[in-house]
Amino acid sequence: ALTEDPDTTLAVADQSELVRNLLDASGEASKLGFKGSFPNFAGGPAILEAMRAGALDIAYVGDTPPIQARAAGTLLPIVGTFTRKVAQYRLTSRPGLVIHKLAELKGKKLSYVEGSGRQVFLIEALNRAGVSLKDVELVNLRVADLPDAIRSGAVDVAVLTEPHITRLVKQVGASPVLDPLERQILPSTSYFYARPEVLAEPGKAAAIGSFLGAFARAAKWANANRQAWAKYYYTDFQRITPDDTAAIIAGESPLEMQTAAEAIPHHQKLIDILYQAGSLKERFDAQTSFVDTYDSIVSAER
Amino acid sequence: MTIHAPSFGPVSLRNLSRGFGQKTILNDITLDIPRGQFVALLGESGSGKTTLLRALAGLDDDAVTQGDFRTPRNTSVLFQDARLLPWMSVIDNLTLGLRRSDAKVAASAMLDSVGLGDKADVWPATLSGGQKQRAALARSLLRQPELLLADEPFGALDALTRMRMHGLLFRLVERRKPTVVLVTHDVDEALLLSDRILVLKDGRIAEDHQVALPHPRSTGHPTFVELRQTLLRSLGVETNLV
Amino acid sequence: MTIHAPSFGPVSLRNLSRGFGQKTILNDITLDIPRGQFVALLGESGSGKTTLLRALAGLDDDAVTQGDFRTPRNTSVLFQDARLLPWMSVIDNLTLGLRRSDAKVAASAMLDSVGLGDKADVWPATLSGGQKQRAALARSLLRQPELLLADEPFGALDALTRMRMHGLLFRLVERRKPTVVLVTHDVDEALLLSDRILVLKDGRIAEDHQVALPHPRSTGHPTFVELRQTLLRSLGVETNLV
Amino acid sequence: MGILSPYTLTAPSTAVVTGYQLLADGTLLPHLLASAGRAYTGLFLGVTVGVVLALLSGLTRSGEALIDGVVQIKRAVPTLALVPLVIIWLGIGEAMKIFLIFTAVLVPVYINTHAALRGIDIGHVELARTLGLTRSEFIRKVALPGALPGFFVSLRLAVTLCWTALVVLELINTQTGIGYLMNRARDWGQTDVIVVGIFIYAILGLVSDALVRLIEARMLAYRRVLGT
Amino acid sequence: MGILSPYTLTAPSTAVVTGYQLLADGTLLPHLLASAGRAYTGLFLGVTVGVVLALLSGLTRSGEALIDGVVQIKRAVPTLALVPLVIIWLGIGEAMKIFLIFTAVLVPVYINTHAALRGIDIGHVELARTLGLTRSEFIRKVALPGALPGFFVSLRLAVTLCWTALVVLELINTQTGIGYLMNRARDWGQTDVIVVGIFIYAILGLVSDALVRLIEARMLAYRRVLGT
Ligand SMILES: Nc1ncnc2c1ncn2[C@@H]1O[C@H](COP(=O)(O)OP(=O)(O)OP(=O)(O)O)[C@@H](O)[C@H]1O
Ligand SMILES: Nc1ncnc2c1ncn2[C@@H]1O[C@H](COP(=O)(O)OP(=O)(O)OP(=O)(O)O)[C@@H](O)[C@H]1O
Ligand SMILES: [Mg+2]
Ligand SMILES: [Mg+2]
Repeated sequence: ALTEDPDTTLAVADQSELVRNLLDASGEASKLGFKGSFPNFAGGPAILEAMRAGALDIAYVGDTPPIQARAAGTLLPIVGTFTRKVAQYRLTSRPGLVIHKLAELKGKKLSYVEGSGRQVFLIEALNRAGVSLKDVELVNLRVADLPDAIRSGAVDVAVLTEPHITRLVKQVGASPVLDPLERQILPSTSYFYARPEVLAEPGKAAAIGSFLGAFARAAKWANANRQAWAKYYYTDFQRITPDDTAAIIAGESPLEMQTAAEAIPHHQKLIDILYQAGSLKERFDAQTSFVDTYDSIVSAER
Repeated sequence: MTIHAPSFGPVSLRNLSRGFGQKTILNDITLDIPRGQFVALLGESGSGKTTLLRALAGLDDDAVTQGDFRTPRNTSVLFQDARLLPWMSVIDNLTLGLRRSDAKVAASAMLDSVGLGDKADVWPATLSGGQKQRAALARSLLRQPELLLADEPFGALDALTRMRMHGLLFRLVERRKPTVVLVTHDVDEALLLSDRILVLKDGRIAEDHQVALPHPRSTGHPTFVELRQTLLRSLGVETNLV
Repeated sequence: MTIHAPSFGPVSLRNLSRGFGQKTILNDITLDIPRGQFVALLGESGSGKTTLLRALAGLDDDAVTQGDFRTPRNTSVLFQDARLLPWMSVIDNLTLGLRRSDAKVAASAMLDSVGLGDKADVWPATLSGGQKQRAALARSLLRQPELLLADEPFGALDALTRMRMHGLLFRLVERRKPTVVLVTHDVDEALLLSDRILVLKDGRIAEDHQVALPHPRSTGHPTFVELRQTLLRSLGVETNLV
Repeated sequence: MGILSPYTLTAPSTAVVTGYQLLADGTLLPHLLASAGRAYTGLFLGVTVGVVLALLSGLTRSGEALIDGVVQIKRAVPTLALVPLVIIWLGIGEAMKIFLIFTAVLVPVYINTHAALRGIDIGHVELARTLGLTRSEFIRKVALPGALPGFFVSLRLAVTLCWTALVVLELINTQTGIGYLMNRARDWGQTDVIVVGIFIYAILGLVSDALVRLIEARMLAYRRVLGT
Repeated sequence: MGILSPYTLTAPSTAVVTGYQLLADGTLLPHLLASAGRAYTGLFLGVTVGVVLALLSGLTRSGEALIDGVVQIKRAVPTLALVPLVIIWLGIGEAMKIFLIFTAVLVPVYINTHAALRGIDIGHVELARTLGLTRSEFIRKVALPGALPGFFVSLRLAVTLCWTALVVLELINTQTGIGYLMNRARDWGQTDVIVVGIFIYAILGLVSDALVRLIEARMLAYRRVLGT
């Protein structure tokens, strides 16, 4: 139904240049039926600002930015969802502190990155442990400062990602939380959301479909060629040592594309967690955050 | 205060008063200086000579001023301090704002005349006190003004250099006939150069003498000696001591 | 160059040469000034009077200098420009660095002596040219120095004020007997005040006259008139004209 | 700001309402006070140490050799790159924030005051020498007053710098401060709060600058310059 | 840096090796050039416009009324709060980054040059008036040379500011630049690259500052001040 125009431009906000590299590495980049650009950003807020300014068409974001945008009165419909079953986040404790049970988080100093996926992850961990937010000490920090906060013992537990976890474990004797439950707290979900005006433009709407298809194929390729992808992106592009790359790959579960229907329950859960934590003033219906226009493409290509 | 539009012609002051804060320095001065007259202004240190000169130059807008005055358009001011711009060579200081096609050549010649021919390209900060004063004199004379307001332009010069500068100024005055108001603390200098001598005292023109002597003048001339005595006495100096 | 440690006692220069860049200003000067002598230094504008004085004051370290000299420890310098610090009231300028318990009182009295009793608390920028010079004179005299180096301290003063300042300086000299080196461009001033007159020319002490006249001096005294003629001639002035 | 859609930046009128609400319900003041405490402690330290370093470096050769290069490097390296270091040294508490504001403020104070000291008229220095001033008298009576105009310029830069530097730092371990408020508003796209923040900064900036210029005008009353 | 564990910040020796590798394999230079392009375009614009605004505001009453308040507000508001606005106006491309550097540089240039113009000796202004200088002659021959010492101080602040301001901006839509490199290194904990970045900033800072001071020393050779 949607017709592609090779002159259509599509600006896709990227983070850590993941999208661009994935398309390049899988060979999908050269086959795109439109003129794509992949401006790179650090974090959701700047992307939202650029979205509102009309400088972007769609954006690759983490799990909370679509909710934050909606809370700010800007509904940016989610056009694509991809997820990893096992979270990339890990609760990691400072040197000299080992946590065996999630319940031991009670009374500890926990890093808290407000408005980020790490916040949601932490709240859900406390929920699972039956510990109230009031029973812990929350320390607001920037993502970039988390490893140093653990290293210097400024906080007891932080929500970290690889390669920092492995590195801190090796270097200073930090430790991931050992409770097996910790690996089941939440999956890692990311979204593509779009400016509503873009969805109303036939050319761009078609380009988005084409892009999501390409991305699904690229994800499939990466899942099937984990070593090649790891070398391409982590080792060669991000210049991470082979050891660290191995650590990242080891804890990573495959990338799965989801249709709107599949993604809505988890999204609702995220909304509920944020609402429970007091970060949201009203409890949204996740359903209305999604469009299912591209579900057929996702189903076909994944 | 009203400043009439600058005009070609004479200098005239009508009931000019000027003071700083509460203190009155110039008190209701009325004065006419015909075109081409060479006036010397004498007075004790702090009597207001510079204040009067600066008023005529249109400076010190912030001072409390009453009355009005009229001066020719093309006026040149020689400040009591030499006031050379430190970031320009001496010759560039001379040609600054000079609207003549031969500015550079004329400035060079003028520097030679004041004995600074070899100082054209140095910074003003390296000049001696008297050299700075001569550079400022050269700058003023170069302008060929209709009215020259000069505030103690020879104060830092030795006798010989001062005589040379007198001569230079005098030749230019002869040639171009500008109106000149020369502030000086030297009675002899006033007598040697001027057509008329004013003494400023208590904010007023206390004395006003015509100097009807031919040039070149000799300090020995009886009129000279007599006027000198009168002036020194009116300036408070016991003449038999000096 | 060697500067001997400052000493109590006379001023002595041994083969002192000084120049800026390539140009020599002082050329191999050897000179002794006994303690308590009042020396006047004459010379054409740009002849190096200030340069010599500043050398004795230990200034201009960057100048090319040879030879050595010795000056008393407690030296006071009166610069050719008044050099008052603009951010201090006149009286604070006077007491700056003054190590006397009665600094403020003494400064007030000295200000009265130079006729600036009413200017103690004003900013230096509001003083007239002559008033600035007197404030600087007051500052120097307050120090009661062993050696007073004064660079044309009366250049901006009218005859009356100048006479008063001469009197003030002279009284202090009588009382405390400091060594004085006074740069001046006024031959009469030199003759009225000094024990000895030096003429600087071409970088050397060209003339050295003792002035053996009793005080107070009269300009009419034959020795005065004669020495005046000699000095003016050696300074290049045709004496019959002045 | 008329050309902006309300999504991007709230209209000033809306912001005034939001600002009033924040004030009325007692939300704003504690944040403002928390920031002010940090900003002005850092300002005070930065100005004091900046002047002392400028004196050491401007008036002594060994001081210049020791200090100047370090300050040049400090100011060339972005704060972002310094944060991890300072976290290790001082932890993530108030000390770290105040330290970073202090070093940020120090830079213009040092540079301007140092340049002003270096630019003191040699005539005044000669005078001080011939008057036999002690080192301390020279500093108090000649060097500092002479450098005051340059110092005041840096103070004008510093009084706003201490606030703007705070924004980034109030991301770290704090739930108070205008910077925290602004950052959270940014996360949640609350443009009205952002505009309130901009207003606060603007008012603070204008008031502090006016205040410094007032003091400056009094202390430099002796000057006969174009601006008087 | 001895007291730091090598994990927080790599030892300088390791960083030198990393730096050499980055240079040798051609990674570093394009980033450096990209940043330099942005930094120096912004610097150029900021210095030019800053001086022009300082002239307008310092020498005319209406200029002061129009310009001064705006600059005071601009500098009081943190860049963070300006970014969304500027994105609306200029998009997320190079123009936005250069614009923000330009405005960052403008602040010290304006403040210092304006203060220097205001501090010009009234005696020189009187001279200009009595010599009948035109407005343009006055600016070129009196005002600008008189304000030059103050301008050079601001230039010293500006030459490093244009680089440090870039770090934050190279977070937005860029795949080139030292700031981008530093930020990416932080994300992935590559402390050696961070130290290389710090080295680069430090060297750039020292070299630019030395360069400005060299030019300053030449252009202000006429001055007889303490620092000569
Ligand atoms: N800006 C000012 N503010 C206050 N008082 C001032 C100002 N300028 C000058 N005066 C005062 O006005 C009086 C007259 O000063 P003026 O400079 O006219 O004297 P003068 O006759 O030129 O003296 P001199 O021969 O010493 O140069 C002095 O008492 C001086 O202190
Ligand atoms: N810093 C300097 N650099 C270069 N030349 C200088 C410097 N200072 C003085 N001179 C030159 O040295 C010569 C002597 O200067 P000095 O000031 O000693 O003269 P002076 O005898 O005091 O003259 P005046 O009576 O005019 O004050 C002059 O030609 C002057 O230009
Ligand atoms: Mg005067
Ligand atoms: Mg001299």
